[in-house]
Amino acid sequence: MKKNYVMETIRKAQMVQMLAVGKRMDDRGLDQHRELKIETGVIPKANGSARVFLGNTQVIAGVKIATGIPFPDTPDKGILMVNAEILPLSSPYAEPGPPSEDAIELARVVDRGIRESKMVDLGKLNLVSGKTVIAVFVDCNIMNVDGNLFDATSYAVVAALRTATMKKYVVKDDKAVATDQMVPVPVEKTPVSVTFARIGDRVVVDPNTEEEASMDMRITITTEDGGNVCASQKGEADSITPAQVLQAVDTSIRLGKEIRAKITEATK
Amino acid sequence: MKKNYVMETIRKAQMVQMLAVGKRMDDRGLDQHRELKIETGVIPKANGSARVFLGNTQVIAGVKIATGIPFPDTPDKGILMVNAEILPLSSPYAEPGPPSEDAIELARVVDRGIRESKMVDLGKLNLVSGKTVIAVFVDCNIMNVDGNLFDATSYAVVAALRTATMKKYVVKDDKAVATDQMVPVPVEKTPVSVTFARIGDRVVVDPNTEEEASMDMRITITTEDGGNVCASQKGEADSITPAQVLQAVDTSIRLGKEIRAKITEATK
Amino acid sequence: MKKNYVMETIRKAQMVQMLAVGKRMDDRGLDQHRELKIETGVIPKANGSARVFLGNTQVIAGVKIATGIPFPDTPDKGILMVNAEILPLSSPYAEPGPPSEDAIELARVVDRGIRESKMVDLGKLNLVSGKTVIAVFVDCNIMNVDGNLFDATSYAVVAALRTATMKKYVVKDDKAVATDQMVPVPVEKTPVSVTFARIGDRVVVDPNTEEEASMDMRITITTEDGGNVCASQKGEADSITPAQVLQAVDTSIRLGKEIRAKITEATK
Amino acid sequence: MGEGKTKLIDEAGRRRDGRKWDELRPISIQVGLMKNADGSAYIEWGKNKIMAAVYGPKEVHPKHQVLADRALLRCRYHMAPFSVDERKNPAPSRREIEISKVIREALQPAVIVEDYPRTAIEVWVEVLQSDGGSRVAGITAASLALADAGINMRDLVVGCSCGIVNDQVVADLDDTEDKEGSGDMPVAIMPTLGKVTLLQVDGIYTREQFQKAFELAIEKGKQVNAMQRAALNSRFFGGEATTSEVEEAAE
Amino acid sequence: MGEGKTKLIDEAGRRRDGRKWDELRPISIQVGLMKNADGSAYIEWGKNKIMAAVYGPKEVHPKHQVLADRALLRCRYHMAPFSVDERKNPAPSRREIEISKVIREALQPAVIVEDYPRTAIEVWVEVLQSDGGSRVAGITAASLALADAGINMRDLVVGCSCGIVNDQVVADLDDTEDKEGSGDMPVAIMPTLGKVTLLQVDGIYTREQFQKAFELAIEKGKQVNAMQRAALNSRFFGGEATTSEVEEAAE
Amino acid sequence: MGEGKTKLIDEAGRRRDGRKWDELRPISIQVGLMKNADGSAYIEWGKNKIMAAVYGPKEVHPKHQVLADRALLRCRYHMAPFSVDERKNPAPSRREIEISKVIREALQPAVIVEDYPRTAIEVWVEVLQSDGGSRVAGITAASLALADAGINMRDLVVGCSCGIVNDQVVADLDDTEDKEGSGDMPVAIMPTLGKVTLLQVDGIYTREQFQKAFELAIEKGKQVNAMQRAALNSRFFGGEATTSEVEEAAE
Repeated sequence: MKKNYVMETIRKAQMVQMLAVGKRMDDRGLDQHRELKIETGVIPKANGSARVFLGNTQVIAGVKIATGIPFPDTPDKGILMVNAEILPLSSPYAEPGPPSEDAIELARVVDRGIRESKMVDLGKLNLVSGKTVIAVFVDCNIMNVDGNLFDATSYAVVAALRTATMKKYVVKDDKAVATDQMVPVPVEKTPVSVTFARIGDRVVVDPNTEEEASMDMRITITTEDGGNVCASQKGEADSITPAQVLQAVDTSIRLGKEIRAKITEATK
Repeated sequence: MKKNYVMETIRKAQMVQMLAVGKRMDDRGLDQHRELKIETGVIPKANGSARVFLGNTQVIAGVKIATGIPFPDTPDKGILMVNAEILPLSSPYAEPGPPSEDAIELARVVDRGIRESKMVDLGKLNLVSGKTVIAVFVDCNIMNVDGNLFDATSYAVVAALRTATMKKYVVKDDKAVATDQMVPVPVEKTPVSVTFARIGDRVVVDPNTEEEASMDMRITITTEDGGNVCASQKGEADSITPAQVLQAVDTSIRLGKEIRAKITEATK
Repeated sequence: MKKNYVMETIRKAQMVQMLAVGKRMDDRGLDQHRELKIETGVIPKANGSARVFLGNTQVIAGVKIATGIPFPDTPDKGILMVNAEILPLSSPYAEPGPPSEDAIELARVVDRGIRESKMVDLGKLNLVSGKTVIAVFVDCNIMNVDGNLFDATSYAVVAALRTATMKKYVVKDDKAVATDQMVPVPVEKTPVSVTFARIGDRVVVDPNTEEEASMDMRITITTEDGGNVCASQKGEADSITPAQVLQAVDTSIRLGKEIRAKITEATK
Repeated sequence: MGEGKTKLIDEAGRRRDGRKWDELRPISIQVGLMKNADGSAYIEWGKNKIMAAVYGPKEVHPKHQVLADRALLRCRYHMAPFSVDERKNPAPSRREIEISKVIREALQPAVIVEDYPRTAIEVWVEVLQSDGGSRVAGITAASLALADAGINMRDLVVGCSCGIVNDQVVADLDDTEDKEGSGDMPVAIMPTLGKVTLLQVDGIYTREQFQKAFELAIEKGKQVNAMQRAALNSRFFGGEATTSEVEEAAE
Repeated sequence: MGEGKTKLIDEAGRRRDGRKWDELRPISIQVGLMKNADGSAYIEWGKNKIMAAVYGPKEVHPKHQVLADRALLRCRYHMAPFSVDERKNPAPSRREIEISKVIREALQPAVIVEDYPRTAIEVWVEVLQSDGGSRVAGITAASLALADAGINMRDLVVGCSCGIVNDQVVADLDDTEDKEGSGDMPVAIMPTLGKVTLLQVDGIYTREQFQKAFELAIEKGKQVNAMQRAALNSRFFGGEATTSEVEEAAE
Repeated sequence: MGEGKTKLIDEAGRRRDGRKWDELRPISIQVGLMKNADGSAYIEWGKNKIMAAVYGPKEVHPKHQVLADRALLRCRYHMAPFSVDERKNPAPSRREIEISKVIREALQPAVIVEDYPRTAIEVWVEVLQSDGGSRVAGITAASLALADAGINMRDLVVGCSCGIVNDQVVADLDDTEDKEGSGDMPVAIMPTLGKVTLLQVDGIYTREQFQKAFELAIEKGKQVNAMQRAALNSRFFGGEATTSEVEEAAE
């Protein structure tokens, strides 16, 4: 994506200078997310859906639920799958084709936050052990890229799952039969991802595209309702100090609470 | 495929000038197909087969029949699949590899004509509802490209299906068992595709490669035995007037009768 | 792989001159393999494994065994599959990605020697005819390329299979159930592959990379314990005389005995 | 197409959703919502929810695809995995590949590609939720996205699908009518120039039914074109499109 | 290879189709049928029906595959989905990829690639119906297609497959003999130069059986070469090939 | 991560293999074994058996990936089909694609890519047998392979994975602890510069547990770094690494 070295270098120098005095180009505080807007039920044909705007980054997540065969090593647990496509309409740099390395990392990091927080109780999605379980697919369409896909996608997935419903199944003679009754997906937790970028020696929250173009390192820390860390991922081609990691953890716990409240509000 | 703009432009100008006085470069009438030759039974190992020559365009279609699992939304219907490969030996522009956009469109348009005319009674290919049906695969090898693959491939598929036979199955205890008896594939109709090219403001039937290189628009209209339209597809990067469409429909109905008689004759 | 025509031509001329007086650049006799080292049990998680060094060529083969569904035309026989990957770490010319033409030929030629010699008694791998058989996968990691992958890979596969063990299965009510007992894979024969390169008009055994860069033709002849030929493959873009083929067969039978003894010794 | 046996029109001539035979489903269009794209349009048409966006004119990669005398028009029609009843595999199906091609060929007659030699113009059509007529809805949105991107055009392109339900010609089939009915005919036109840029036909039509459905599709396309123009107007000149403009355009 | 247990040769030494142990199946060859290809040949050999066509010398794409001192020879051996008993997936199998490679390496010794530096010569072998020995039949047709295209060659290439059936060496195995027999040995030669350009071996052969099968394959290959030359003759000089030519060539 | 319910630590504080909570599994490292690679290192860590090799700096193909101001670092983490309990499909999984990316980003901070503009440096990590912590073991070997290849580096990179087992922080999880435990945290550091280049977290950690596991991983990483330096020493200066060197390095 990096096209013009000269422009980039100038832009980065300017950004570092501003950050040294605690300023961001869009006037946010270092620990401040952009405006977060969450709409749910945007795709009525899906079992659950949400559109999230994080500044100009826009993501739509849709949940589809079906029965499936459990994995051999977890015969009594449902299946959860998170996929992401960075649509070619989202950015001049996105291209059609099989998922890029970036899209795979994005989907797996978001998946990890959901899975490790035990947001969805997969044990409750078992129907006939070893034979039939409920499979929950969450697909994410990245609609517009303006930085921090990790948080925007994570919020969209969490909001879509929190509002998703599915057919109630009954088991007869070891066969799962769908009823007409709709029940909510068994959601237990609300994991919240917070992503940081280090630019020079300053760390900022929720980087936009301009900041990502200048960032040296990216780190995502996801916390669950109890304020515990449930997932993290460092990215990009530079390093971070141990002290910066621990500070990011503290910030993520603090901001996580606020964002969790917003998500809960938008999905009740 | 378009290589030499200057030559093309000159060639097209010349063609348009001739068409203005109702002449084609190979002396055919505007509504006249090239010579059509149909050979059947060319691949004895197939359940049915045909080789069609339409001028220098040559296509071989082969039918293979096996049992399969029905699609969930049509549990009591057999399966029909048409595939086409534009072989690298057919043209200097064809390349080996997965089916091109052109080959996919070709197969789908031919498939549509067969399917929508209800040529094959898929209901008669049901064996055990929801579990076992007969699957009919028609694969088309494009052997030599000289324009109008749509009609040549369609005629080859129709001729191959009209002469195809399959094992008779009996159902015992909800299981389909093949017998040694061979029966014809249940064919009810004989759809006929007619393809037109607009070059400048004239519309001609059955364009050859030279005419395709100069054509602005292509349209295929398929009719069935009752003279009804059962499929159509407009192609290429230009438009057609509504009046031209209706005139093409009339021509397709008229020519369809003649060609249907030829196919019936060759496959009885 | 051929990069520098001038260097190559000089190198080949020099090699041909030496071969004319019966000399190889590494001082081996024309019919002499490089040092062969076989280590077994190198991957304890595999059912059987071996690392083979043939000079500087290094290959690791690992056997994995599971139950599977038999092929329709051999309903009462187990499954044997040999795959090879020429790892990108093995050579500056190897690239990551789906198996190259060379890797596919390598795996299929090695497979042929194993299969045609009836080394593994596939009849003994039947559990429930038509439904469940034992499947033996042998995967080969080419670790370092210094010529003659055919022989090195073949020896690694043979050594891995000769030392492989698998769970004993019992069949109850037409279902195969694994027991805790481990039994050897039913090995009956020890096929030995010998590969020759023709450089100019001389034929040498076990070519290294330098010799392969200059070779005109390659031929592999595999023999089994009875001194019978069980597989062969001619490769590369030049020819061989009938007399050279028959001489290679005789050499392969003779060298096969010596190498079979080495493999047997290393795997008892 | 289905058997055409399901009863989809009642004695009073009303369709399952209460529409008359020649009535369109509700349509709403917005132009220019996407931030990164050079042009964009979002359409809701029945239950269809479709975003179209345009990038270009831009450099052509790979280079060997460059056209010396005109722009290379690229198009992808893609369905989100959650857009249909059963989750769709995200890899492009043969159906999507064919529709991408016919959409490109439906748009190209309107794009003055000669004005942009050696460049690429990319049209991305994403079906977020699918209903009957998604390809004509996609074309309708895509031509607005091209206009929004400032690409030189001869005309807009607009589509409508008509067909046969219970042996009767009807306008603008929804999903059930498409699957249970006996004929579907998507048509796209350049409404000012009066030319057809897309025509696909499924199902059995007598000569008369063909003409009636085809001419109805053109007429309804012109009606949708009025909404296109209103949406463009509201994008560039603000405010709501006036009814008179819509009526004038629909003529 | 199979177990070799099925009885494929009767007491009188006749094979299932009535052939003696060293007899070829019926073969017919036509050169130059395809209109677009630079050269082509069609062979029917037993139940094999195979079309081979050649394009080139032509420009190399992608450029980085150019060979500065010779032509790049490309080859694809491909089976039509309907060519075998069970429908074959049209995507190339590992078997087809290997056979494409050995066919290319069987033809290349005869092609004077040095005469066409920086170009590509493409050989497409399409198996329309498959029987035993399809790769040698494909090679036999492909070398004629190369000659028909006017490519400079040192010799034709011709093949025949011999093997072991009921512990007996036989010539030219058909499909059943290939599957039920105990050994198959396809061999291709340059008949005038007396060189072997393809050799593959399946099954168990004693030293004596190997030599007998191998030498039989070469002898039969020369016999097929006579038909190749007759077919070329009839292509370029018209009329039928005379018996004396065929016999002379077969020596 | 699992439920964390299986008993993996006994009353005496010993883990299933007898280790204390903060103890590493046995590790052995050899540098420079591979003949063709420009640099290589082999590590056995618990049951992990991993070969890392480096090629480069070399020409970049395809050309359009060239970086004008620095080297392009490529990395593939790949598991042999026989490396795990159930045979792994040889095609790269989504997990392998993600790990390849994070390994590349863990190594890059240490590589002075600016010293090699317009070139590629390729790092191939092959897991021959897999156990818990294969990615940190792979990074540990890969940074040695880079050093062995003579690539300019700011520091080595070394990793260790810590986590939560039976609600207790433990060092260096093996496969069972990884699957049955309730948290896994692979960390890679540049030990001399004191910087973190890889951090991934799975499972539930209180704030205190996070810090304890994270700091333990850094401490253990430094311990492994001593072994790295000993292995490099033995590669370049021969002989065995002395205990004092190891201890000094471990400080």
